[in-house]
Amino acid sequence: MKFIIAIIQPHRLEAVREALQAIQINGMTVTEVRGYGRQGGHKEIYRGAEYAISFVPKLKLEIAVAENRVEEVVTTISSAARTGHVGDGKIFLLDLENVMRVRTGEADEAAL
Amino acid sequence: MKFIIAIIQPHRLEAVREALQAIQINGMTVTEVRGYGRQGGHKEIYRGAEYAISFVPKLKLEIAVAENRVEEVVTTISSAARTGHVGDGKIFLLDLENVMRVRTGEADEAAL
Amino acid sequence: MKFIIAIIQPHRLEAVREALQAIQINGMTVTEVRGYGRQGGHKEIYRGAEYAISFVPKLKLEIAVAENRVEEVVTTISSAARTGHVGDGKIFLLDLENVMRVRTGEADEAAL
Amino acid sequence: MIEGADNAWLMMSSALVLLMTLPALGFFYAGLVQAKNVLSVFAQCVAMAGVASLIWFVAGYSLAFGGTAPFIGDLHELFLSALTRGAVHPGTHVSETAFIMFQMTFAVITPALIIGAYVERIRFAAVLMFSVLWLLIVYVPVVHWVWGGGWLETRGVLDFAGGLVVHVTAGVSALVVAWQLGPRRGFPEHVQPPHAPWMVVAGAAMLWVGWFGFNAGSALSSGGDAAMAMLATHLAAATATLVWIVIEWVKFGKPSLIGAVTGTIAGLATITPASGYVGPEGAVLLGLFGGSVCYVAVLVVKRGLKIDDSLDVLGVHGVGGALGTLLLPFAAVMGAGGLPSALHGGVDAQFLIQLLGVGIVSIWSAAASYGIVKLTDAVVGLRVSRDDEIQGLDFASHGESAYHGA
Amino acid sequence: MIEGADNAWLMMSSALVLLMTLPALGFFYAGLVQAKNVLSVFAQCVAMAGVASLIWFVAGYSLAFGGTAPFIGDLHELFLSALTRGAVHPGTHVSETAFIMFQMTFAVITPALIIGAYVERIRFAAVLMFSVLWLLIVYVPVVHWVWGGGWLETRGVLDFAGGLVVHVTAGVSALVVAWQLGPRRGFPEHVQPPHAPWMVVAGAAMLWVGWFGFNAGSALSSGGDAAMAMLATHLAAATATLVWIVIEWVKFGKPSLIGAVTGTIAGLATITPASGYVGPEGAVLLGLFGGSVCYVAVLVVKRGLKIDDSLDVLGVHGVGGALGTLLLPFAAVMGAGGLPSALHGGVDAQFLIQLLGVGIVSIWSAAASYGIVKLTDAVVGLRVSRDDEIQGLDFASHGESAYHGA
Amino acid sequence: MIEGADNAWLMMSSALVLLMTLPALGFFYAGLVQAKNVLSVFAQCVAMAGVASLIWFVAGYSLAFGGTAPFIGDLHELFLSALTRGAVHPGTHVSETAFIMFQMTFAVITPALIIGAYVERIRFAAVLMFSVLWLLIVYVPVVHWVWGGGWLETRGVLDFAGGLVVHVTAGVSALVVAWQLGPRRGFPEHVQPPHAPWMVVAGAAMLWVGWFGFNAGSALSSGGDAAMAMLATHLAAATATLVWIVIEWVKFGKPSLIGAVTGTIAGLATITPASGYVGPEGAVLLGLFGGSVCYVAVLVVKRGLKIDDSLDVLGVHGVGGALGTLLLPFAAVMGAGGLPSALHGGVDAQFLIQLLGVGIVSIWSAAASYGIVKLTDAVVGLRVSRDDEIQGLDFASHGESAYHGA
Ligand SMILES: Nc1ncnc2c1ncn2[C@@H]1O[C@H](COP(=O)(O)OP(=O)(O)O)[C@@H](O)[C@H]1O
Ligand SMILES: Nc1ncnc2c1ncn2[C@@H]1O[C@H](COP(=O)(O)OP(=O)(O)O)[C@@H](O)[C@H]1O
Ligand SMILES: Nc1ncnc2c1ncn2[C@@H]1O[C@H](COP(=O)(O)OP(=O)(O)O)[C@@H](O)[C@H]1O
Repeated sequence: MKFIIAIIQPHRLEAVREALQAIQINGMTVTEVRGYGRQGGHKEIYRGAEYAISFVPKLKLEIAVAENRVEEVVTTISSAARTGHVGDGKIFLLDLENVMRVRTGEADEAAL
Repeated sequence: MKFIIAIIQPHRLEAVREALQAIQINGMTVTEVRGYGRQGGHKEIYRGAEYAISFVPKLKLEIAVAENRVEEVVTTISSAARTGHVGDGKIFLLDLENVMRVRTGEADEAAL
Repeated sequence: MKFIIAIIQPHRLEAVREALQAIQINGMTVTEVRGYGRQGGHKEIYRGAEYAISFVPKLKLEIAVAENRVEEVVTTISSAARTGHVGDGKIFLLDLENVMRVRTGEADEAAL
Repeated sequence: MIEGADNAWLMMSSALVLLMTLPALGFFYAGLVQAKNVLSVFAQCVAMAGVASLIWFVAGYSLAFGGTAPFIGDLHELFLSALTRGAVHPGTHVSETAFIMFQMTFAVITPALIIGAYVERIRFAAVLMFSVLWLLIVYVPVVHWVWGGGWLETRGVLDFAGGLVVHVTAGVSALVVAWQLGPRRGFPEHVQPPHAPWMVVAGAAMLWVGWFGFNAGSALSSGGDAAMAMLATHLAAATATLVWIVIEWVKFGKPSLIGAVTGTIAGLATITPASGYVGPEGAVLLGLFGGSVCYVAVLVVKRGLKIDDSLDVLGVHGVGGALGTLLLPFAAVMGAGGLPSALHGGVDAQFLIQLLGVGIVSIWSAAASYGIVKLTDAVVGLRVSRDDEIQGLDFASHGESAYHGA
Repeated sequence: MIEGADNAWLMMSSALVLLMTLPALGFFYAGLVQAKNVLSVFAQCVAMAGVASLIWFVAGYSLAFGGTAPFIGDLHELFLSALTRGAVHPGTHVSETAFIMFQMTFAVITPALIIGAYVERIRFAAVLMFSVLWLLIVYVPVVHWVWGGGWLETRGVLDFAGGLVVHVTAGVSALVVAWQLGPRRGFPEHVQPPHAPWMVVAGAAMLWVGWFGFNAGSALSSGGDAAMAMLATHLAAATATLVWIVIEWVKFGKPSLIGAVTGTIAGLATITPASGYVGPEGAVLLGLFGGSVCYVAVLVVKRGLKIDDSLDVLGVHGVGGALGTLLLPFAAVMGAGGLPSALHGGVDAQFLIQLLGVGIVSIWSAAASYGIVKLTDAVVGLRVSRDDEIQGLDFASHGESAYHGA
Repeated sequence: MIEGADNAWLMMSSALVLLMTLPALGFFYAGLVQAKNVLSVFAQCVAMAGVASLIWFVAGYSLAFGGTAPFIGDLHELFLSALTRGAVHPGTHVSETAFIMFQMTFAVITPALIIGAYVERIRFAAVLMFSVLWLLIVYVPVVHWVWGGGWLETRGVLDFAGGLVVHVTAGVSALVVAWQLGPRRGFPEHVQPPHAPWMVVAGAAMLWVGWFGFNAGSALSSGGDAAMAMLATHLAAATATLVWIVIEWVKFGKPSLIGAVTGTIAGLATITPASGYVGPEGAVLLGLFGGSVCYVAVLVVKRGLKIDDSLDVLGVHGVGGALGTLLLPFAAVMGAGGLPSALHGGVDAQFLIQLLGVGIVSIWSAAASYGIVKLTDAVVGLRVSRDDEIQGLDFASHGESAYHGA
C-alpha cells in the first residue's frame, strides 16, 4: 500500500473529492496548511506600509491506497487539482507498511 | 523505528493520551484535521434549506516509536480510541528511517 | 528522496525558513500542531482554579528533499530551530518514493 | 422650541442607528459569508458610512427634505451651509441638526442593506458607484415622496420608520443587483455554510437593540408614543424569532440559531412601517406574519426565482417591509394601544393607499436600480474576475486577510 | 404627567438592558464554554428574549404589577390589551409603555442568567419549558413581592435594581438546576478551559456598560439619583475588578483576564440592590466585599459542594446579589451621597428586614425551581444523550457549527 | 437646577464613552496585535477602567475640578465624600454626580489610548504603575489647566472635548514610552500583520458610535449645540475615512480596511477639540486634513523616527488632536453652523493661543512621561523578558490563551 500526501490549492478540494469519489476512493484526511514554494507569498498593506506574507494557504490531503490503485489515484488528483498556475502543489508518495481500522481491528487493504 | 499516524475521534484524545502515558509513551504530535470516509458528513440547516457538510472533524496523532514497541502502541491506541461507531478512524504505519532531537542532536531511538 | 518532518517551536519558523532559503531549499509545508512530550504542558488559571493544558503549540514542517541534500537540510533545520530548551522538537526522516508537481506533471527530483 | 428631552432621545437614537450599520450589519453579513470575504463586507459597510454621509451633506438632505414639491426637494440646503445651531425641525421640538443627523444614519444603513445581495463577487468600485447613484436616484426621491412632503405623503401613505423608504427600496433593488450580477460560483448546489454563525448572532443582537433607535427614534419625541413604538418593535421581534424557531423545529427537528435570528430581523423589518401606529397586540400579529411570510419568501427567491440574493435582502427586508406596510391598517385597530385615528378613511381605504405605496416604490426601485446597475457595469465593471472570486475579496480587493493563524 | 427626560432615559436604559442579554451575556457565556457549544448558548439567549417577552406580554406583567395584593398581581392587564399611549406609571413621570418595556428586559435577562448553570448538556426543549414555568412561578411572584406592592415591599425590603429579584432568584435556581442536571462529562478534573476568553471579556465589557441602564434606569427618572446610581455602579465594578486581580496576582503570581472580569460582574451584582441608596464610598465598600466574597464563593460551590454550576451563576450572581442586599443598610449611611433616610428603622432594623428578604426569596427560588426541574425532566427530559454531549450541542441541538475553518 | 434632559444625555454619553474603552478600544487594539497578545491588551484596558476610576474617586476629580487655582485643583473633594445627590455642576444644568461620572470615563480612556504604544512587550505591573502616576502627574493637571479653570483656560485655549486633554497628552506620552521601552522583536522588518482585522473594525465601529458621547456629551446639555457637535463629529469621521481609502487606492491599487478605519479614528481625533465650535463645512474640512495629515504622520513616526509606537498612538491620536486644536479657529468661521463668537480676538489671535496650548501640553506630557517611565523602570521594570515576549503576554503575564482550538 502507499500513503499519498497531496498539497493542493484550497479551492480545488471539492473537485478533487468528487473526482476521487468517481473512482471509488472514499477515504481521505484533510489538513489546513501553509505552503512556501516558488509561488512566493504576497504583500499586505498595513497603515500605508506593505509587508510580506511568505506563506500561502494550502490544503494537504492524505490518502492511503492499495498498491494497484496508486497510479490511477495520483493521476486523478493531479488532473482535478491542476489549474496551470504556479502553486498548484505537489503529490508525495510514501510507502505504507500497514493500516488498521480502529472500529473493527481489520488490517491491510481490508481496512482502507 | 516506525512512524504511526492515527486518525481518531476528537473526544477520544484524552483517553488515548492517558493510555499511552500508562505504557510510557510520552511523545506525540496532534493536528486538527477533517476526515472523509464511510461515516459520511452531515446536513446543516441554513435559513430553511439543508446543505451537506462532507467532512467531519478528526484528530491526527503522529507518534514515532521504536520497532519493538509498535504492536503494543497500535493496540493501545486502537482500544482507547474505539467507540464502535463508524468513523472511529484508522491507524497507519510507516517506516521511520531516522529521528533527531533538535535540542541535543541525539539521533535514533535515543531521540524518542 | 527523503521526506523530512520537523516539529519546531512556533517562534523559530522565520529563522528556519531563512536558513533553508540560504541553502536554496525553497519549498516546504507548514502545519499548526500541538505537541506532547517531555516539555510537559502548563497550568492556566480559571476563576481561581488551576487546570492543566497538556499540549503546547508547535509547528510541523514537511520538506521533501533529494537524497544528497538530506544531511545538510537536517543540520540546517536543527541549528536554526535550536534554543536549547526542552521542547525544541524533533526531526523525523522518512523515505520518499516519488513526488510529482501538479502543475506540470514532472516527477522525481525535477518536481522538488 | 427645542425640547431637550426630545433632542436627547433623537441623538441617542442616531447613535443606535449608526450602531446598526457599524458594527451590527457588518457582523451580521460578515458572519454569513466565507472566511475569505469577511473583510470585504466590513469594508463595504465602512465605505457606505463614509459615502452616504457625504452625499447626505452635499445634496441628499436638501433634495429629500427641502421644500414640499411633489417629486423632489430643492437645493437650498446644499452643503448644509445655512444650518444654524438653534434651528428647530418644523412640526417637532427637535433641533434641525439632530434631525439631519438622525436621517443621515438612515441614509447610511439603507444602501448598506443591499450589500447582502452582492457579497463575495462584486468589485469595490462598483459598490461605491452604485451606492452613490442609488442614494440620489432611488433613496432620496422616495424619502421625499413619503416623509418629505412629497406626493405619496400627500396621498396619505403611512410609513412610520421606513418599511417602504428603507426596506422595500433596499429589498427590491437588491434583487435587481443580484440578478444582474449573477450568482456566486457554485450557487445553488455548492454554496458554503456561513463561516461564523457566532458573528451573525452578535450582529443580529445589536441590530435588535439598535432598532429601538430606528423605530422609537422615528417618533421624533420621547413621550409615550416613542415608548409604545419601542414596545411594539420588541414584541414583533420576539414573536417572529419564535415563529422561525418553531417552523424549523417542526420541519427539520432542530431549530437553527441563524434561523432564529433571521426571524428576528424579519419581525423587525415587518414592524418598522407600523411601529408608531400599533399597540402590543398589533405588534404580535405583525411578528407572526413577518416570521412566517418571510420564511417562505426566502425559499421562493432562492429556489423559485433561482436568483442569488445571497443574504436574502429581498426575502427578509423587502418582503418584511412591504408586509408591514400592507398590514398596518389592520394592526392599527387592535387594542387600546393602536392609533386608528392615523388611518385615512378607515382600514380598507388606508390599505389601498398602502398598496399604492408599495407598488410605486417597488417599481421605481426596480427600474431605477436596473438602470444604475447597467451604467455601473459599463463604467467600472460589476464583477471581479473568476480568480479574484476564488481567492476571495479580502485579499483581491483589500490586500488583507481576516484571520492570521490564531 | 409624562416627563420626556425621564422617559427618554428609561427607553435608553431598556436598550442598554436588552444589550446585556443580546449580545453581552451571550458573548460572556459563549466564550466560557467549549467551541462545540458556542451557538447553543447564543440560541438559549435569543430564545429567552423571545419567550420571556411573550410571557411578559401575555400575563407576566399583569401578574407582577397588577394590583397590590400581597402575593401575586391580578389579571387585568393580560395581553396588555388595555394599555394606552398616554398612561403614566403610578408614582413616576414615565409612561406605562416605557415602564413595561424596561421591566420586560429584566424578565429577559433573569432567566438568561441561569443559562450559565446548565450549558453544554441541557436539552433545548428543557430550556424553554423550564424558563416559561420559572418566569411564572419564581420570577413574577418575587417581582410582585418586592417591587409590585407585595408583602416584602410592605415589610420594607429594599432592592433598588434587582439584587433579590434578579440575582438571588437566578443564582439559587441555577444551583438547583445544576445539581439536578448533574455535572458535565469530566467535571471537575477534566473541565476544558474557556474556548475564547476574548469573547468573555467582550461580553463582560458590554455587561458593564449595559448595567448602567439596569441600575441607573431603575431610578425611573433622569436626575441626580439616577446619576448617583450610575456612579455607584461604576465604582463598585471598578473596585471588584481590582480586588480579583490582586487576589489572583498574590495567589498565582499572574492575574488572569477572566478573573478580572469575573470580579467586574461580581461587583456589579453586589452593587445592584444598593445602587440607589449609596454614595461613592458605600459603592467602593460594596465592591471590596463583592470581589472578595464572590471569589471564595465560586471555589466553595465547585470544590465544596462539587456541583457543576458551570459558569458560576450562584457564586457570582447569587452570592453577589445577596451580599449587596445584606450590606445595603451599612453602605447607605456612608458619606453625603448615601440615602440613610430610605432605611426603615435604622441600619440594624433594615438589616433584619433584608435578611428576611434574602431568606424568603432563596427558599422560594430553591423550592419552586426544584419542582419545575422535576416536572421538566418528566415531560421533555433534562439532559441530552451522552453522544450529543460529546458531539456538542451546536450540532446536536441546532444543526450548526460555530466556526467553519477560518 | 438639574435639567432632566441634559442629565439624561450626559448619563447616556457616559455609557457611550465607557463603551469606547470597553470593549471598543480593546477590540481595536487587540485585533492589531498578534494572537498571543490579545488577552494582554484586553487585560490592560480592563485594569485601566479599574485603576483610573479609583484614582478619579480618591483624588483625581478633586485635583482636576476642585477650585480654580492656575496649576492644580484642591483636595476638598477627596473620596467624593461630600458629594450630594442634588448638587448641580456649576454653569450647567447637569448634576455633579453625572459630571463626575462623565469625566471619569475620560480618565479611563485617556491612559488606555497609550496602550497602543507599548503592547506586546510591557510588564503588566509597569502598565499599572505608569498609568497611576501618569494620571496624577500628566492627565489631572492638564484637565485642570484646560477645563478646570486653570491657566490655559484663562488664557482662552479652546478644547471642546479633549483634543489637547486627551489626544495630545496620550499621543505624546505614547511616543516617549515607546521610545524608552524599545521596539518589539523584529521591528520594523519582521513585524507581523494584525492577527484579526475583523476585530479592529468592530472596535473602530464602536469607537465611532461611542465618540458621539465623547464629543456631543461634552456640550453638557442636550440641545442644538450637542446635536451640531454630533453632526460635525460624524461628518469628520466619514470624510477622513474616505480620504484614507482614496490615498491607499491611489498608492497601492487597493484600499485596505484597516486603513479605512484608521482614517475614521484620525478624523474623530481631529474633530474632537473643535466639535463644539464648527458647523458641517468646518467638520468636513477637518476630516480632510485629519485623514491626510495623520496618514503622513504614521509613516514619519515609523520610518522617520524609527520608534515602535506600535499601534500609532502619536501618529493618529496625537497628531489628530493637535491638528484639530490648531485648525479650530479657521474651521469655526465656516458656514452658519460655526461658532466664531467663541474665538478670543479673532481667528489669528485664537490660533496663537491654540499653538501655545499644543506646545505647553506636548512639552509637559513628554517631560513628565519621561520621568514616570524612568521611575517605573527603576521600581518594577518596564519590559518582559525576551522569552516572555516570544511566548506572548497572554500566557506569560496572565496565564491564559486567547483561542482554544476552534
Ligand atoms: N520541497 C517541498 N517539500 C514539501 N512541500 C513543498 C515543497 N515544495 C513545495 N511544497 C508545497 O507545495 C506548494 C506548491 O509549491 P510551489 O513551488 O509554490 O508551486 P509548484 O508546485 O506549482 O511549483 C507549496 O506551497 C508547498 O506547500
Ligand atoms: N483511505 C484513507 N486515507 C486516509 N485517511 C482515511 C482513509 N479512509 C478513512 N480515512 C480517515 O479515517 C476517518 C474514519 O474513516 P471512516 O471510513 O469514516 O470510518 P471507519 O474507519 O470507522 O470505517 C476518516 O474521517 C478519514 O479521516
Ligand atoms: N515520539 C514522538 N512522536 C511524535 N512527536 C513527538 C514525539 N516525541 C516528541 N514529539 C514532538 O516533539 C515535541 C518536542 O518534544 P519534547 O519531548 O517536549 O522536547 P525535546 O524534543 O526537546 O526533548 C513535542 O511537543 C511533540 O510535538
